Amino acid sequence: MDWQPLVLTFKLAVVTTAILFVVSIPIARWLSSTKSKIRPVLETLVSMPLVLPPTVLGFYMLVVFSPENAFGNWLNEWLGIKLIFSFGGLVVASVIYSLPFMVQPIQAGLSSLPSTLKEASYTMGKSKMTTLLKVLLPNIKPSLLTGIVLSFAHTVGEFGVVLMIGGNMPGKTKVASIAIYDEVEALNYVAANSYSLILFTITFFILLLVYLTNGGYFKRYSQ
Amino acid sequence: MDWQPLVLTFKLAVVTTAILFVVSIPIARWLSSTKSKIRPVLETLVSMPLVLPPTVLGFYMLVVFSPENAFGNWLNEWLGIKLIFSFGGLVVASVIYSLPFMVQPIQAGLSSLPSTLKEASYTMGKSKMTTLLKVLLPNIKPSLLTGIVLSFAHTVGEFGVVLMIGGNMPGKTKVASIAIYDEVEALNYVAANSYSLILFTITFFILLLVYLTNGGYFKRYSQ
Amino acid sequence: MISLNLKKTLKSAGGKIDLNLQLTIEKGQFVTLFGESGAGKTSTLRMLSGLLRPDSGTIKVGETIWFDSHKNIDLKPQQRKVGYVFQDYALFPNMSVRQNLEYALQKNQDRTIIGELLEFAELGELEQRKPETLSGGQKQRVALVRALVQRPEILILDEPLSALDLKMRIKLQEYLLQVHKKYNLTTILVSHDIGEIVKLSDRVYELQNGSVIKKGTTTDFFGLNKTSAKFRFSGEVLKIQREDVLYVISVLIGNDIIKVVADRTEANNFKIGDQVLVASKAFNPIIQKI
Amino acid sequence: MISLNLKKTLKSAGGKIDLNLQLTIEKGQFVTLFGESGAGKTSTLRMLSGLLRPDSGTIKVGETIWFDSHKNIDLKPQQRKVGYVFQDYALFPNMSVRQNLEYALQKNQDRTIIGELLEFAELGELEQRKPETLSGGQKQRVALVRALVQRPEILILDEPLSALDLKMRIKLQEYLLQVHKKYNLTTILVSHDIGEIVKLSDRVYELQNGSVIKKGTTTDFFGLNKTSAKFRFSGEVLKIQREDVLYVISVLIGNDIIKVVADRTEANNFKIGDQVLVASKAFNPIIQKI
Amino acid sequence: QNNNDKKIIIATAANIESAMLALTNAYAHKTGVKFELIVGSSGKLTAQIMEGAPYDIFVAANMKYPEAVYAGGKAKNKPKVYAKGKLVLWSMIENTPISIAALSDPVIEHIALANPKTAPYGVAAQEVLQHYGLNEILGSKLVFGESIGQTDQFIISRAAQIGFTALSTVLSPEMKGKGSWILINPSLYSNISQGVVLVNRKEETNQGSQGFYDFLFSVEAKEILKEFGYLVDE
Ligand SMILES: Nc1ncnc2c1ncn2[C@@H]1O[C@H](COP(=O)(O)OP(=O)(O)OP(=O)(O)O)[C@@H](O)[C@H]1O
Ligand SMILES: Nc1ncnc2c1ncn2[C@@H]1O[C@H](COP(=O)(O)OP(=O)(O)OP(=O)(O)O)[C@@H](O)[C@H]1O
Ligand SMILES: [Mg+2]
Ligand SMILES: [Mg+2]
Repeated sequence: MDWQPLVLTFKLAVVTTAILFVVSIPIARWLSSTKSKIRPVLETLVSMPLVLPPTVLGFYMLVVFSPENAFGNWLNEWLGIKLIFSFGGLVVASVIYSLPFMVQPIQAGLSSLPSTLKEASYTMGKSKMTTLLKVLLPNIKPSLLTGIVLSFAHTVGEFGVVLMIGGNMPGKTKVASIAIYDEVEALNYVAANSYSLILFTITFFILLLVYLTNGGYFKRYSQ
Repeated sequence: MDWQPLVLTFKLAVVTTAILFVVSIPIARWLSSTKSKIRPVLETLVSMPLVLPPTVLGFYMLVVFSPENAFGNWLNEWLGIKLIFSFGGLVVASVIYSLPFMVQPIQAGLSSLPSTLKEASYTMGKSKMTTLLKVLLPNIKPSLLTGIVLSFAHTVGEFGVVLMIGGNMPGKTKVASIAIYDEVEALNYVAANSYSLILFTITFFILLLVYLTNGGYFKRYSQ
Repeated sequence: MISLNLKKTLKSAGGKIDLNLQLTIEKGQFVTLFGESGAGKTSTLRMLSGLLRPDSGTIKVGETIWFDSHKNIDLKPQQRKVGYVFQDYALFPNMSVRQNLEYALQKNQDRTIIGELLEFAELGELEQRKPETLSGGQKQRVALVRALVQRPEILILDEPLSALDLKMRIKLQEYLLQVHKKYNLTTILVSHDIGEIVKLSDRVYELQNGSVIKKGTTTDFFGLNKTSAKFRFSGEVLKIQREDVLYVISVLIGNDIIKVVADRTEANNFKIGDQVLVASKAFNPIIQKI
Repeated sequence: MISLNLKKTLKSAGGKIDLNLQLTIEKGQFVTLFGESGAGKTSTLRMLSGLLRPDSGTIKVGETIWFDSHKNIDLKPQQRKVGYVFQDYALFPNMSVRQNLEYALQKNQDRTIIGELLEFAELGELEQRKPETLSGGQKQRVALVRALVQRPEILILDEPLSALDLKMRIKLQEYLLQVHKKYNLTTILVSHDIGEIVKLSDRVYELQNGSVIKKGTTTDFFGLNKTSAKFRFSGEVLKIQREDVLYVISVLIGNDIIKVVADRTEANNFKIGDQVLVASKAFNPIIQKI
Repeated sequence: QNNNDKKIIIATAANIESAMLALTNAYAHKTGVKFELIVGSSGKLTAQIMEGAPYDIFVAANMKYPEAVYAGGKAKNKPKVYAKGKLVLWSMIENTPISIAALSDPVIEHIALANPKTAPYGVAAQEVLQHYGLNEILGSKLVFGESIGQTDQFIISRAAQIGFTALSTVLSPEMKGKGSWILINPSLYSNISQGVVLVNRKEETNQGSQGFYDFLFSVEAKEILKEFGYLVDE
């Protein structure tokens, strides 16, 4: 049993979820409060990465990010960022692909808060940022949790985009989902089963921990 | 250009989303209000279909639903249901796979409603069902929308599970995502691009319509 | 007749109150629960209406047992059919004012009551509005009449009038009395406003720390009978002013301020905010409409 | 000095109100906005505090322009630093009572005010509780003291005491007066309770349909000066009872009921619920503490 | 439904799809038999056949998969080789030196090949690298496609400057004349034998499938396969 793909998977899932969390909050905040007319268009665009088959999306990303093409070249030359066949690329691809899973629940959560909470904080001289961090977000915990769980689980299971842009390089971009897929393709069902079982079990306990923490399970018993 | 895969895709997405909507509401309702100790476990389980790579999940479903095995055989012999290589199978697989996208936002939405709404309805003699349909659900529209959009888009784009359990049969289980994948595999990039573009455009307008309706765009101008 | 015999530990992070309550309310009475904030008034109402499960005890309404911890009887809120006006209004945000009222209609119930209630509470113009666009007082009116739609046998009012202006308050008080009589309701009110209580209710129960500490008919409860013989008002000292050798004490009674002349030693007895009695032995009042 | 000159169309599905308001409030005053439900009181406060943008007009506080539609000046709510007590409390559900108060602290502000305020409002025992476990009145107390934490120059109170019981209400009224003076606050109150208004405020502005229809010092506004010469109470007819040839009319004044004797023709003039004046030419009251 | 039953359903590996289209068209022209192509990766198709997929013929991209089908009792006959693949080294980027030696050039950042675990062309490419002792040296440059199709995409998108793929790819109508390629000496790798089996379906097998199966080994079919870049036994 090769543990590297599993380690890589959880590294990817954690990094992706963390970045998504940070990126999605301002987007969701804006979408939930703007009265701009282009809001429905942007809301729709956020969901669009889901619509294409992952490998196809991956292929388009490959084309865009390839250093042989204008944008990829610019990234490479000017910023020294190489997004294809690298862990960084996996992260970027996963972030784009899972964006709707984080943005949408947070946006729905923020929309449902009474506006007086925000207003009360403003009249206390608190900035939008402080209000967001200390008042709004802590009161939409179920929605944040939904976003985190969906993004995390989706990143763990994704392999189409990741395979395409990562190139299945052992130790670098070969995550567990690809390893399992390989074994199934190679008809090594026993190996596939044990990978799946381990992936499943670890993720199950991570998510269970998240839910238990959220349900106040640990708090309740620590008092 | 073969339109059948596109027709099939939207048929699948609509049927799947509709079934998911109906199935997820009671689950979400239960999860949002129960004080049962196994709640975190069930919450976790709901997210688990995401964790396995789609083709692998599809593979397990294939094995379970196959008439060669006990459960599939029982379904086939006793209920006359054949879930592999059939449209019905695609629907079942998509429903299982997209379950978390529907359940989680609805659950988060229901958790955030003040409990007096429910209580007020009960004291008016209204059943739990009536209360759910007329009071609770209409007040979590952003969350329902999130669920619907994520499920719909995810079903449109999914191909791993669907390819495995459906077997890419033209007019029966060959949905657009598979057709695009095929074209890409066959190096017919022009065909793949036009499929993608059409899929993308149609889905974009469907989702935009959903968002505009939700934002009250049409109401505002009909008065 | 409603008999409550309730035990419930109200738990919370900061401490707990053992609610332990025996109450009997005659059918058709208008009673008030009175008492400090946090005394358990709302909790009692929630237990009566089936929204909060007592730890033990019984609730009997007429011949029907609504709750009995020993016999394992616990009617659902739906079966108890009480009209409940919540402290936070609990209006349905997705429905217009009219729809909120219509939702409360029972099967086959005559719809004319909706129009009647809308008109009475002067909500006619607002009937198409959504709750979020209403002012605080408007919301409270909607919540109140919504609870009346189903013509409940028991009407529960948790501070229903506190956010209303005087005019509307008086109007709704009158209406409450009217419907209370007309529909033969048993009405249970939570209120802090003594004027309101005196005007509306037959009996008062005072709660403290989850127990009834005082009860009686409204007049007895507030000692109002005594006022029949001679004139006596209770009020509050607003201002103590020196004028030459005398002092003028301004006392707020109801909405009016009266000035009482006092000498130095008397005046030293009082300070601003004191609750006082103002009485007069010779009092031949003239009454006049405004 | 606060000068408001505001125009705003309050839109809603059912109709619209054109709010058109000129108001001047002296620094250090305690003023009350009074008026019917839906008159625009809350909307005015929201515009002053920067939560609602007027369509046009100006807001000037001291020498600073807070809002001027022509000069395109519009200070953010954060820059206006008003203490605002919301009608729906707006307590932060994720924070305990103490944390709610602490959140309102300004940078480098002395923390001792928290303990002081908690103690004063008798919230000491509840300081670790989350808002959802508090009773209605407890919530309102927290909301009130939270607005005082930042020691604002302007304190805005949108029906802050309506859900409180009498004891707590009197206590907080006193405290409001104290802090108003101590911190040299300009306080703007919305209240329907005339006793409360008289006790607390210097000036009253009555709003109707978005305009000020009456204003004046509190005593002038309620015509209280007249009571200094002779005794006069306003009250409400509760009961008209026939006793032999005479009639006894029970009138509720404040929390007290007095009985007035009337003959038949007089009695026929009144019906239950009438607002009446009760006056006496000869009135030598005795005042006595309770 | 009825109409479908008359069709011969061929499960075919993705990389041989275009050749299969030509073959079925030729046969259909001759006999009037109708076909339906189910395209997928060999591994998936194998899994599906094992679970009773309604395919009549399985045309795989190697021998391993049809053998698995046979071993699982789902084939009517032993798998038979209908064609052999040829390996090429291909680049879409102008001025890229195309030779085994140039692979070590630092200009080349990524070399695409199919996953040896699942695709026979991957095994072949690895053998070639091994032969030149480059496997270790180039280790960090290698990117793996799940199939030969995906390997092609790495090359076509220019994400990988160069890569090993099938001759049939570079000769396909879509890619003919694009980029430049060299043929790899077939003696450097073991045969890329592609096998076919008649599937043993629960339901009655389509009568025409045996006919097409036989046709695959006819001279006419071999000509077509050759055209598409496959090696056939003459
Ligand atoms: N959901 C709850 N969980 C735990 N404790 C609660 C809950 N609701 C109320 N309490 C506590 O129960 C006690 C009684 O509350 P209750 O709401 O019945 O008071 P009340 O008499 O209605 O007060 P008020 O006049 O302020 O509304 C309070 O100490 C309160 O903190
Ligand atoms: N968000 C809003 N959108 C549209 N109209 C509103 C909104 N908020 C309030 N209104 C309307 O503006 C008018 C004034 O409301 P406002 O809340 O200022 O009244 P108020 O004087 O505070 O009444 P109350 O004493 O009942 O609280 C009302 O007719 C109300 O329906
Ligand atoms: Mg209460
Ligand atoms: Mg208001």
